[in-house]
Amino acid sequence: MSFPLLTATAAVPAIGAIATAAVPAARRTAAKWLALLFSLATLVLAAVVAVRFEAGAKGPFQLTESHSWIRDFGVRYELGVDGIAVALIALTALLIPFVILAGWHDADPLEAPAPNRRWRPTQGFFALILAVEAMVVISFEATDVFLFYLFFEAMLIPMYFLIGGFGDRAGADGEERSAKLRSQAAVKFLLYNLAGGLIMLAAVIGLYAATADQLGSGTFSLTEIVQARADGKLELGTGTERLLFLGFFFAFAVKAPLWPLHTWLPGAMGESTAPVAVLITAVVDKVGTFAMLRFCLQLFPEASSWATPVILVLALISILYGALLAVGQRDIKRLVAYASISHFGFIIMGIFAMTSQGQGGATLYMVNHGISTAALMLVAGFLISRRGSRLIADYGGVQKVAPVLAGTFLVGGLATLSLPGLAPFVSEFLVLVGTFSRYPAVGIVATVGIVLAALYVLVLYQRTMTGPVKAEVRTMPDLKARELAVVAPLIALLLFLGVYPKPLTDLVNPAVDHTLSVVDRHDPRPDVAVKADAEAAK
Amino acid sequence: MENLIALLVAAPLAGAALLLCGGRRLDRAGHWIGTLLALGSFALAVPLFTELLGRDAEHRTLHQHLFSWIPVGGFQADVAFQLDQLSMTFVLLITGVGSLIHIYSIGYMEHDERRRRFFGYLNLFLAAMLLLVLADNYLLLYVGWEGVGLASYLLIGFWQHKPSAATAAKKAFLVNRVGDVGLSIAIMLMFTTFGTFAFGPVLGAAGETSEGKLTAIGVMLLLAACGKSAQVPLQSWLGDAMEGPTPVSALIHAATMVTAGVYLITRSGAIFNGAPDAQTAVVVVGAVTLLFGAIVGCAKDDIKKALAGSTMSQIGYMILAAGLGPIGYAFAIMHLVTHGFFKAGLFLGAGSVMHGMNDEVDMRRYGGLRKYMPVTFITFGLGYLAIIGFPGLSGFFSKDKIIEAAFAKGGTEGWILGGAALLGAAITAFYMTRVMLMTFFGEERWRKAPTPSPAEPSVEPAAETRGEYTPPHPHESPRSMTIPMILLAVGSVFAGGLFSINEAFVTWLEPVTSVDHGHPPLSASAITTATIVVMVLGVGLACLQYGRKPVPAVAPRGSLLTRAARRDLLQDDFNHVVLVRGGGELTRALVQLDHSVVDGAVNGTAASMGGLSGRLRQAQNGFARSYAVQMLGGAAVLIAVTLLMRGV
Amino acid sequence: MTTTSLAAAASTGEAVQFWILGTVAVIGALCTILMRRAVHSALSLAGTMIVLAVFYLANGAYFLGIVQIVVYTGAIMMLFLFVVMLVGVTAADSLKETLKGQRWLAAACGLGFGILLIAGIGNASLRHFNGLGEANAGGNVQGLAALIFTKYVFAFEVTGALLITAAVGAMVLTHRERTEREKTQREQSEARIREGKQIPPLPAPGVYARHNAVDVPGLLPDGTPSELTVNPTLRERGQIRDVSGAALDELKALEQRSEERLGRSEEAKR
Amino acid sequence: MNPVNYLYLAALLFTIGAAGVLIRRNAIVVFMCIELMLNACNLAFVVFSRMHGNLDGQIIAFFTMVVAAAEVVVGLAIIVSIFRTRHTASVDDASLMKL
Repeated sequence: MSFPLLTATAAVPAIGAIATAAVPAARRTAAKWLALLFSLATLVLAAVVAVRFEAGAKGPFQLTESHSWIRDFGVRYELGVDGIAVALIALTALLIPFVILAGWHDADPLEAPAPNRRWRPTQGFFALILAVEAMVVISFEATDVFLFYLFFEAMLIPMYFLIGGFGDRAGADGEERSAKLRSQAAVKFLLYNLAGGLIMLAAVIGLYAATADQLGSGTFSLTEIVQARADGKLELGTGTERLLFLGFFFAFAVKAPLWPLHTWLPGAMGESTAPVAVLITAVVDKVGTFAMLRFCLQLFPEASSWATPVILVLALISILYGALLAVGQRDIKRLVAYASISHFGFIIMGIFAMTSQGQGGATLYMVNHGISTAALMLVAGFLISRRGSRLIADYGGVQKVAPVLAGTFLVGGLATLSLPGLAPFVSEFLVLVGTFSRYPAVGIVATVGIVLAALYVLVLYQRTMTGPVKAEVRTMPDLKARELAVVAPLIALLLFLGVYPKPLTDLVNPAVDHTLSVVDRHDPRPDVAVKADAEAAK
Repeated sequence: MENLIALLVAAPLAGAALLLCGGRRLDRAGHWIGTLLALGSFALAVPLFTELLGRDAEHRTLHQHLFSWIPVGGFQADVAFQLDQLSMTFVLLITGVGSLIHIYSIGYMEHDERRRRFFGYLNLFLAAMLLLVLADNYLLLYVGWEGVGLASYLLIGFWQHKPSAATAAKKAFLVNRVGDVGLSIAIMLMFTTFGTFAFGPVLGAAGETSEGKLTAIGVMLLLAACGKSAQVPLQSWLGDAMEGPTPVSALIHAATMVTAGVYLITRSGAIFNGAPDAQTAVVVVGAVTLLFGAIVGCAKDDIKKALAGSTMSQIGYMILAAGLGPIGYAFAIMHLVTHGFFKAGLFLGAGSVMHGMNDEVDMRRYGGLRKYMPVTFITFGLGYLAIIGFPGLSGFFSKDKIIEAAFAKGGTEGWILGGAALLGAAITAFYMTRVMLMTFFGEERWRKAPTPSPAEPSVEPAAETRGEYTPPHPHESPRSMTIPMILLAVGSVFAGGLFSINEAFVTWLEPVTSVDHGHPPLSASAITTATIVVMVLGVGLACLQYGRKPVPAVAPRGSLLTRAARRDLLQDDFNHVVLVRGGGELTRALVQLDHSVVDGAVNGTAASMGGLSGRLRQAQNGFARSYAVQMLGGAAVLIAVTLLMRGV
Repeated sequence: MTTTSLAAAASTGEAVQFWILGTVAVIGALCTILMRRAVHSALSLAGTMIVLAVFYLANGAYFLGIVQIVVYTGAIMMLFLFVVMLVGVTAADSLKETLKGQRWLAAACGLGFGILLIAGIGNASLRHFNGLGEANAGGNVQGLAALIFTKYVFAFEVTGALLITAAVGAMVLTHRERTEREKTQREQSEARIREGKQIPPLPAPGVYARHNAVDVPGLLPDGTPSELTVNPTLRERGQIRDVSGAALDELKALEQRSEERLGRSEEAKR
Repeated sequence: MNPVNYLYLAALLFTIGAAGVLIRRNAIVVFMCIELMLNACNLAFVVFSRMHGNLDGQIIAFFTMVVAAAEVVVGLAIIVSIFRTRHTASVDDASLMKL
């Protein structure tokens, strides 16, 4: 029994959460440093995982751990990672320190707390963030459906408190109103995801029943089920399989979020602080798309192929719809939220294009979108914290007074519109190519999203950063050292992954190929090659 | 030797990184660093050129493979460079003209506190443009393609405090993005058709696939070219792009970037050769644009906008030539190079004029400047002669060849295209003469206070008209600005001649762009004479209108066509009505929809649930006995169920 | 009765006994829920329980039968009666329903429930009875004991614990903790003086009447009853038996008679 | 006669008791009704034990009695304390379950 690396990766932030929460109220700074320390430790462990993982090795999962947990129901504590999981774990572990650093002062108790202002315990804020990290990591690792479901749902609790408990200082409207909106947003988030989760629970139980029925002893283990299906031991009827698939997919589509299940996201991201917004869209939502790849496709191959057309259309709608609404937003954060909806449309489209480019691209997209959104959103957060307003109209000419801030903001924006040379371009183009090679029409329509992305990003930049300097903005300070320390590495990463994504692709490709082989779909061959084959045949 | 290719790109890229991330401490040295790195890149290009010359024609292609960029399944994108005659030509043009304009900018941007950043952007542009022409596959080309778009966005909007500049920058990027979509779709098509998008395999295998596919790819490439090269219908951004500093207009929007479309089409010659329909589309676009641009150029009073129109029409010539296929490729590139010289020269001249006239751009506020800024006058004049195709100057050779090629297309098509080209030449002569006369000859209109004209909204009077008017003091520009102008003038005088000495240029390009000499229905000499004749006509007409009678300081209302031309032939108004306003309505409607319908449905469900629970909670009246009733009822139900289960 | 009499089919005697006592039991039960006064309910319930005890015996549960009589009818019902007394014997609560529709619901549920129950029993296959012959062979009590102290010993212990807990709980619930030290007689008298009203101890009830029941108020010299003399609890419940009227009449009669006698004596003097 | 009748009787008594619980407001009477229900159950147990010819049923009945005793003790104590504080023994007045 070797060292349980994966468990450790999930356990460290969990312990960190407890430790941070235990710090006495007076020692706020200590709590912050503690949280940062633990998040960095997690990052180190994640790096170790990435190193110990051999991309080329046989078998779908590596570094596996397996212990019996609830024997009567065949629930096992099974962990294992494939390339996709490793990439996403790395992303999570990488982003959290920046989130913590960016939110350094977000949870400070307001000086002279008036009665209508709630006391905001710093410890709680950082502890919750770490808790979310732990749960996300373990749901990336879980290869037991039940285990995954457990943490997939449990994630909602800390997220709920993060959204509902901590907002921007003194929004454009008074603290009272923003607090109300905040709690509404939090409740909406919770209800949406719970609804999805419950439907998924039904599907999980259904799956268990099926296995218990046909394999003799029921199991939740992904590998076992996939194996059994491959061997024909486990025969789900077409109808059953489709129902189960829909049950799973619904939950993931809510989390992802896919049109028309998206309306919780803008509220949640708009009302919560920028770091929490990043946590939502860059980390938590990724679990949804990741689970589509790992569970929907591998557990229900036929059903996935069956549902593909509808899902592609929905994804397409998400892309265009999200982009158009982003253009129409007056609130910076909501704009980013709608942009994210558009991007998630791309990810889902890539996943269900069922080509190695599409799925590989989608996986890269998850990582890159995480980084780019983090960069854009965090800078936006810094901007908002300076002016105390989320409305685009309240800004103008920032570029003149705070060039560095404007520059980083622009880079984040360019990443969001996936400019070549920055990471998101690679993934977006892969997704487009992958989709195009199987569904040309879909691919072409999706390219409209590229133009719209340029539109909303540039409009945002023009209205906030350029033009004559607004009076309220005139005294705005430029980025501080801490903020720069947050943004600079992210931008560097964006550049690096844009120029040299090979490490990531090498990591992801085998996993994608395995998924495709499970689904039993293969890339379409180029015409010329096909023609050549035909000639060879003659 | 191959390993130097990457350095070509790396040098300016490093400069950009250094200047943009360097911070204020580089403010003093910034422009020198930028210029040096540009020159360094040029210095690298020269030995490579000699190297190529040293080899024999077949082996004049260098490859450098840096690393595998995006390997996913069958999708293999590499970061690899290919330097052949075509790329080499561009590299020399870009680095050469680029370096000159760097030098020019040192003087021009002297008083701008953000000069360091300006040079950073310029270097960034150089890097991207070099990447564009050096890439050995379409995806890497795409990177450069969007890179130059970014650079031009940053440079057009360099004076961001001016809303007009910011808007123009945004517009440029967006219109380009539309073109880029074309390019990306073309790449996807290549991938699905050939399984790769590297130049070698794709162009090699072009023959093996259906004509339909090739046409599709070709049209998509054309769309991309239209976006980048400001061809109809995506030309609207170029006029506004003149908001940028004049060196930018000279480098990006005259000499290099806007010609990327020509490069793309020439580079993809093999594909177009296989798709005649696509070629037809190209020539049509080219012909239309060259007339469109010329007409617009006649109407503009803003000197830079007039030149922009001319750029548009000159690129129209190139596209036309490129669309003609092997007859025209070489001449397209040749005209591109010569145009690079003289148009850059003209822009720099215009810039120097504005520099001396404290940033006045309205030609109606110029006049008789020749004795105040002689060097500018001479260089500008040489550029002028070159562009109108004065015999012996470079413009003459390149344009004449294109017109010949157009006729050589043969059939009515040939006649139409040739006619259009000739007409274009005439108009070119007309509006360039107009510019020349209004700027350097005639009375000195700038002495009187301006009267802001309602007819011409695009002209904002310079030095505040409030209070008493202090006329500008026209003066010659500093050495750093005049020297590049002189060099460019030299280029625009002799380049064409040099290239045409026993067709050196054509033979040089032949291995890349298969050249064949069409047989025009008329003899070459006849066409040449025709060209000269129409040129003289145009000049004469302009002299009659602007030389004889004094130019009104306020633009007259003008004919319908003139007014349309001033408004870019209403193309912007069309965009505004259809795209901007329509799009605005659409988004507003969607925001409403999202709030009321999509979200509303959810909230509605929630509300109904609330109502239901409100009704249910009345059962919870707190009286133990009614709870007891419910319990008993429940028990009864349970018993009933069990009984039913056991089948009563 | 002997163990043999507990065969599957009950004897005729038992049948007669069942029908008679069963009716009694049902009537008792109905009275329990229909009587307006708690006391009557309690008594009729006791009746039902005794009948049940008899049935236990008839079913061979001799021990239970006795326990039923001793514990239930003897102890528990008495406990009930005590509480009833405490709360008020005469207080009769109205049977008028206050909750809307409660009665109908109750009727419906009860009826449905009963019907279902009986239906359930009805179609349960309970034809075959094997009596307690051998089970009670060694004596019923011995049999129970054997089971309780072997098979059910744990439950037994737990029940014991439960009983103790219940006892303690009852004490805790009913016991009132003193908040302050008990007042000495001196302090009480001082308090009385300080208040000023009713300095002497309260008058005993029924002093002037020929009564000495606590619920009869004493009469003031003019014959009117004095509330003070009655226990406040009774006063609250309005359970004061006012005898003042009768007492006054008696007084009048007494005076009359005495006058007569006195009058006669005066005549004798003259 | 078939001893099953005892069961019918038990059912009847139980139902009556339940109805009593539902319609009476006096807590004490309600308690009595509960006792009635318990007794009905006991009767059923006893009859069952006779039916199956073993004593377990009686044991259960016995335990039921003990538990009933405990319950009565506590319940009456509660009633008394409620009466002390609110001077009433009506269950409707104690509608504290509704917040």
